Amino acid sequence: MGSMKITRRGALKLTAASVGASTLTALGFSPAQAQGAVRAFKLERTTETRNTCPYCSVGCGVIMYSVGDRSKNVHGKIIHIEGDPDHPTNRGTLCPKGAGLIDFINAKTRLQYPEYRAPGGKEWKRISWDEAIDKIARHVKADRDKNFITKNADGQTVNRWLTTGFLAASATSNETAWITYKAVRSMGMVVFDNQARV
Amino acid sequence: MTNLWADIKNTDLVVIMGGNAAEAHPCGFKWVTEAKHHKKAKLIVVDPRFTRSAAMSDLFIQIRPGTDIAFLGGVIKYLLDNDKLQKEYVLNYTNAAYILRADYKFEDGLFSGYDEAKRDYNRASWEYEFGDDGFVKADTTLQDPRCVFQVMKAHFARYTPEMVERITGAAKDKFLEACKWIAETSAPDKVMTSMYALGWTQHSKGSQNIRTMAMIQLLLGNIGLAGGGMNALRGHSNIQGLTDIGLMSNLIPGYLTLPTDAQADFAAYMRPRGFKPLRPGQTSFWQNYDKFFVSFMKAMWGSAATKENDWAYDYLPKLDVGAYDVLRGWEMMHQGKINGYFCQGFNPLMSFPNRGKLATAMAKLKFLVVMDPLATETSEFWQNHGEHNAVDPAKIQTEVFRLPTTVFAEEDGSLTNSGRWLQWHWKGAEPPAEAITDIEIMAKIFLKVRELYQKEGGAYADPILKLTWDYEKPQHPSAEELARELNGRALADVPDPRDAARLVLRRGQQLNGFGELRNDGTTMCGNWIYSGCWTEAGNQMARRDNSDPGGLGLTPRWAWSWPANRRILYNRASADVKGAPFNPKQKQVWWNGERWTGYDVPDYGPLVKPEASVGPFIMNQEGTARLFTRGMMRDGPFPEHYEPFEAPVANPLHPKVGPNPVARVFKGDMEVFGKAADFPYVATTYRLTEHFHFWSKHVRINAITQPQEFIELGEELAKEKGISSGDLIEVRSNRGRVKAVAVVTKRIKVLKIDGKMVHTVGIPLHWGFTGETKKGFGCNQLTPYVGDANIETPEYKAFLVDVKKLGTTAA
Amino acid sequence: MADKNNILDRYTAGARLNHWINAILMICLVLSGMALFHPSLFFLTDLFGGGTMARIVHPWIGVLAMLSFLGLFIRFWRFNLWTRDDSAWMRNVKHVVSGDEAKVPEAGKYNAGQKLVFWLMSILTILLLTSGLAMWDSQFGEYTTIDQKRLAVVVHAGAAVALLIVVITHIYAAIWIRGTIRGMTRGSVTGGWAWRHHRKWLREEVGKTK
Amino acid sequence: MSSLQSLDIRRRSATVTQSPSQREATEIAKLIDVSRCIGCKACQAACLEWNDLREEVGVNVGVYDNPHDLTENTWTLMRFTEIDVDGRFEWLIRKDGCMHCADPGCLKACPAPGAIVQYKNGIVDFISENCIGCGYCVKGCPFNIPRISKKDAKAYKCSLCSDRVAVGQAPACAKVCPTQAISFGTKKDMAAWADKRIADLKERGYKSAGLYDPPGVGGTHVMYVLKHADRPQIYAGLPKDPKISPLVEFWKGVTKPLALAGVGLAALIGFFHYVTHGPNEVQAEDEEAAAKARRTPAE
Repeated sequence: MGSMKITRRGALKLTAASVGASTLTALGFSPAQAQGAVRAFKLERTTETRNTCPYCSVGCGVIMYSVGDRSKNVHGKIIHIEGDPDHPTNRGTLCPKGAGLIDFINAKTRLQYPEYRAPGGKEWKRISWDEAIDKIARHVKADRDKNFITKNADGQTVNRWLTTGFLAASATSNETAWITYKAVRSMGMVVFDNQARV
Repeated sequence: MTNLWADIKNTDLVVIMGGNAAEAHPCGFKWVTEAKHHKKAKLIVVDPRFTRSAAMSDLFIQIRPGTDIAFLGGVIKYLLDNDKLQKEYVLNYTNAAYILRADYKFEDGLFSGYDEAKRDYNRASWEYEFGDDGFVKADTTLQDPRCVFQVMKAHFARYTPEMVERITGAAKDKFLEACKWIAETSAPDKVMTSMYALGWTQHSKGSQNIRTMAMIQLLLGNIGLAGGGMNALRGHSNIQGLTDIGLMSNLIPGYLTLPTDAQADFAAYMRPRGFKPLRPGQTSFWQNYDKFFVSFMKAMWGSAATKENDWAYDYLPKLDVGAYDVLRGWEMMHQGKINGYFCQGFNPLMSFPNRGKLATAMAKLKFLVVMDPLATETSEFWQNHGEHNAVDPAKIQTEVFRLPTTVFAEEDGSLTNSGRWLQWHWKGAEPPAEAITDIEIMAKIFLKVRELYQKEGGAYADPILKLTWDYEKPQHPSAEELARELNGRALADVPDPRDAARLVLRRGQQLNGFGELRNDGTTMCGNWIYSGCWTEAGNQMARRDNSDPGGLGLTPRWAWSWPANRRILYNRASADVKGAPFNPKQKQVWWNGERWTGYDVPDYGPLVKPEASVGPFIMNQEGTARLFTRGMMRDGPFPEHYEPFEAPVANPLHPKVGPNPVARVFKGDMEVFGKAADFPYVATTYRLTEHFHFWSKHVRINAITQPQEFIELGEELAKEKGISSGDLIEVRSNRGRVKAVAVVTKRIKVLKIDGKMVHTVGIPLHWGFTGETKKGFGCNQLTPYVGDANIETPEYKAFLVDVKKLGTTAA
Repeated sequence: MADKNNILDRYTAGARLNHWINAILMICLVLSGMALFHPSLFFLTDLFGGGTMARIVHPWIGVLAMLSFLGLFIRFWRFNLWTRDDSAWMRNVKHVVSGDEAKVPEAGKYNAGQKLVFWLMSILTILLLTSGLAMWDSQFGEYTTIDQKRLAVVVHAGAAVALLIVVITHIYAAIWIRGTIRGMTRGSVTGGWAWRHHRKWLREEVGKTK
Repeated sequence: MSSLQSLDIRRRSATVTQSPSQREATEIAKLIDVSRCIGCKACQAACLEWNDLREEVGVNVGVYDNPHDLTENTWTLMRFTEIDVDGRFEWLIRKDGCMHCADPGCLKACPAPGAIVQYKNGIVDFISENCIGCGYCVKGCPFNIPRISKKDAKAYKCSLCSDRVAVGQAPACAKVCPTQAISFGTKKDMAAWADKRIADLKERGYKSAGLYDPPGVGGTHVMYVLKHADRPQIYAGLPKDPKISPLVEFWKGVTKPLALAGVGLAALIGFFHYVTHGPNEVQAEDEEAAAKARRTPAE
């Protein structure tokens, strides 16, 4: 109810202002009558890019519509996403998640910069990519050098690293998966998993 | 999925059990509605709740969470008792006729070979009997009491309709109605499809849930046929791909496995991987294992992998346990044995069971690296979010790095859908601010680590220093380059094995498929099952011809599917022994007198004559499908109903053996299992259609359509507790609690289980403490820390809780 | 012609001001109301700055008009109490219409026709007020159901039209009965006017001054 | 040239004369097959997305319907009903929104010329620029659809994506629907498709399956296939025989000419009275009588 009151007060204010304005408009400053017309089709002259919905495993085809034609001086921006009618599985349809993809791209909580949280810290601190990568690589090497197991108790060569783990995702591309696999396995990491189970 | 989404339209009967396709995969469920309309198909839904799928069903049966095997076991008994089998299929395409070892037994809930102390089986007796010729003995009359068919019949004799009702709560008449509908698809030209998801996997016997239905589908002759199959509806857009590429503790891409400690060299590694045919004349395609493996090692380490050094065999880590799966990994973290952890687009704090344990574990990390496009709970585990994350940051010493990544729209690449299609997508926009792709992040981290090893040396640096990294821009490998590596190419000229003068491939050429792989180091391939995705003809994953010869919806020129662009697996089994389609109206592949042909890529040697009696399941050593799995599963060669670890009743089949006797439970987790006396209600967790996991709560549109955490209660339980819709309630398990809004519904009924009235509580999973929705606790506050005995999928679908009313108004 | 001494005060300055404020507001209400009532008259909204402004100002004018009418009501209600003579007057109203007031009982400050106007205006104002509030969605939209609003719009329209007819009668009577308008402009009437139309009132006034 | 390049207008609100009516147009319709609707809310999401609308994130009040009602931002909404019908439990899910009546009550009630138009193809569209925010459309609608914005006091509702239809596309909700519970085409084709669906439902034992195209509002351009067409009310209060309220018909019907006639007549009577009787003037003898009376106290 609280919010409603505020709304009503706002409306009152608006009305009061309008009454004031009406004395002006009464002198003949009235807006011209607009004609009835449908809203302009917002996808005219947008650029289309084919993509795949990143959520579930149906793998629906989507078309992303962006303003700008990829010319040098224009910053493109996706303004709308809808189902790809040619796609044999979804045939242009989408589910509520797919239909809302534009808000995923534009989510308020999308991360913008590398951030760092110090031990015991209460806040994020923005850092540069170089600093982030340097620090992470230092941690990785220090832990690996300290805890890498070349031989087990029976003297068998095992070459594994158990003290750092890696969780791969579920929606990254196969190409990301492959480069991740290469990096993780080459370091001897075995506490390694993906999101197949949850 | 053995089949593909659009193929569901070809079915006569859809069984949705262990999943909720309408809710979680609406655009895939479309094909159910198509089958219903165009093929007059029927839909059976079996679930603990009346779901959105159920709303579309012709028959809905409510069962108690965690009792699927009992239900399906009852179906098997019905089929066997009523002789509703696809006989030609069962006899020729399954191992029904094979004779089992005399010492294989099942008694009082346990299979032969149980070791109580180890909570494990010695599986030696779960085996066929071999003849003097080295091949498995068989009785094609299926009369031998030791043949798989007869042993199976005896095993499932206990699953009477009465027992099914006692365990599951499913009304007997409805159960029998379902059996009748299912049995009708034993006709060679009728098919049933099984659509399932985490409703089956997230149990301490998840793998066996699926196996039970697979057995039914084999008995009905529905595997390999259009409109049939076992269709796992994978949860995430590329979890199929990440599994295919082996991003798991024990895997190498293409479902090869890491060596164990005892396998000291390549020869020792290959010894158990010979895959000798068990029946005469079988293909046993895994006999090519060494080709896949060597080509993978060449992809990893290039010229550093030589025949002399066993293809750099030592560069691979060896395993001393089955796998360091997530449950084991987080148990180690909980014990303080893990120092560093990377989360790439994954939000484990909300995803794994027992959030309290997870939070404690994370606070013991030295460093945590989160790569994500969104501000996940995991990345903020150290931040105080009131009762939704009541921690003291000052006490958490973990250093956290949060790295912004791109989303789908801002990158190129391929995703593998549930139907095994690799589909290429294109970048359509620049990422925000400083976000970069995961590929670039991985490259940066790896190259920096490598640089440190180059400069400073360190523990076993060779695998890092010698990893192939021949990308044009090492800091920015392109998706195209990586995709081409996955496909593989010739490292030297590759001659035709039948005619050495003829070259199959020139050096540097992309492979056309895994048939061209070699075990001599002349080919490299990141993932053998993806070979063919990017050939000399270009990017096959980007193909966009949706023509559909045959009209089955196979669209073979749309994108590319593994293996070998085959759309329906085991499709040889869609034709009879002579090679003619079982269902002439839905022809897939057939023998034309000279070769196998059809609308799909035959899952068979193209020139192998039907009378050669090579089984259609060419990946199996038997050549046939396994009704009896030998020692391949830890918890039994046949499925058996075991109770969830938290169950409201003792196991009605064998009270002494309640839950899965070999499921792994860590110390400390066993102690916090709740008892029915304290936690009388069965809970299950699930997705809602409005949300996707923990992402879409960051998405305004989806937050609008489902804004706040809630819990569903049946009217009977709500009445007992004085709870009305909209009330604020608390649900507790022995591990934690969730405060949420009550949704009182007619869609969950109280069930009579073994004489006791049992209520079910439904807990959707999507809320957390970041994003656009109202803050929530997350269902993993409650869930038990135990996984499936074979693959350690946590038991999210059946546990015990108590319910309490907190107030009359929520929010 | 009229003797300067033969003048009677009929309305105080306050009453006149009140009346004319009310009259102006009523004109605004009629113009804006009719504009929204009949499509052919929608052009009248331009007088108020367009349709939206007309929609916004109409109810506010209505509130002001209601307040000003309340002022008039308080001033005049006791002069408009119905008497037996009024009923007789009404029975013989046809003589009044034909200009022959001699045949009806002498009128006090107000004749029965004026009293009728007064009471009709009062009743219709109340109807307009209540129905108007019920359909004033921007302020009170949530307090009424759609069905109540539907009734309200019909009542509002009907009452407005009725009021308009009453007002037309009122204005015409003022024009027709010469000497009336000065009562509401200058505040006074001639003795002859009073003698002719409100003889009883004249006598009362005379009685007071003596 | 018409301001409408693509859609001709059949009717405009508050306009007494006829719109250009020479050109023929094909009537379109959206068919909502409730028996195929899984209540996934894709239509709701697509509607928000296409029309650039965003609701505030609300709360759960114990039901699946979110938001809880149509609003100026939520032009379509899934309404969920749990009910036992003929001994069988059903979860009925109905997509609510503008029905695009052939005889639209909103248009009839609207006082602002051209604020509501009905295109030749049957779409009833709010031209917000012309809307004066009076809320009469709310009173005119028999389905309780239009909502008045708290931000700009204008009325909003589903436009059947007139902007998409104008360029040959289906409405966003119809295109997105994963199970073809919403389809879009000519009204004739939709009726034929509905017949097939009804036949299928009857085969599955839903004897009273049927099409909801209520004649009381001249038929609609959004139609439903219902499993229980004899009881539309069970679908979250879908009216059984919707009609424009008789009060609104009265108000927007005979009242208008009658009122103008009444007012005109009153003025005319006055005028004719004046013409026939002349002014009622004070006579000299009146003044004298008055003067005399004032000199002689009344007794």
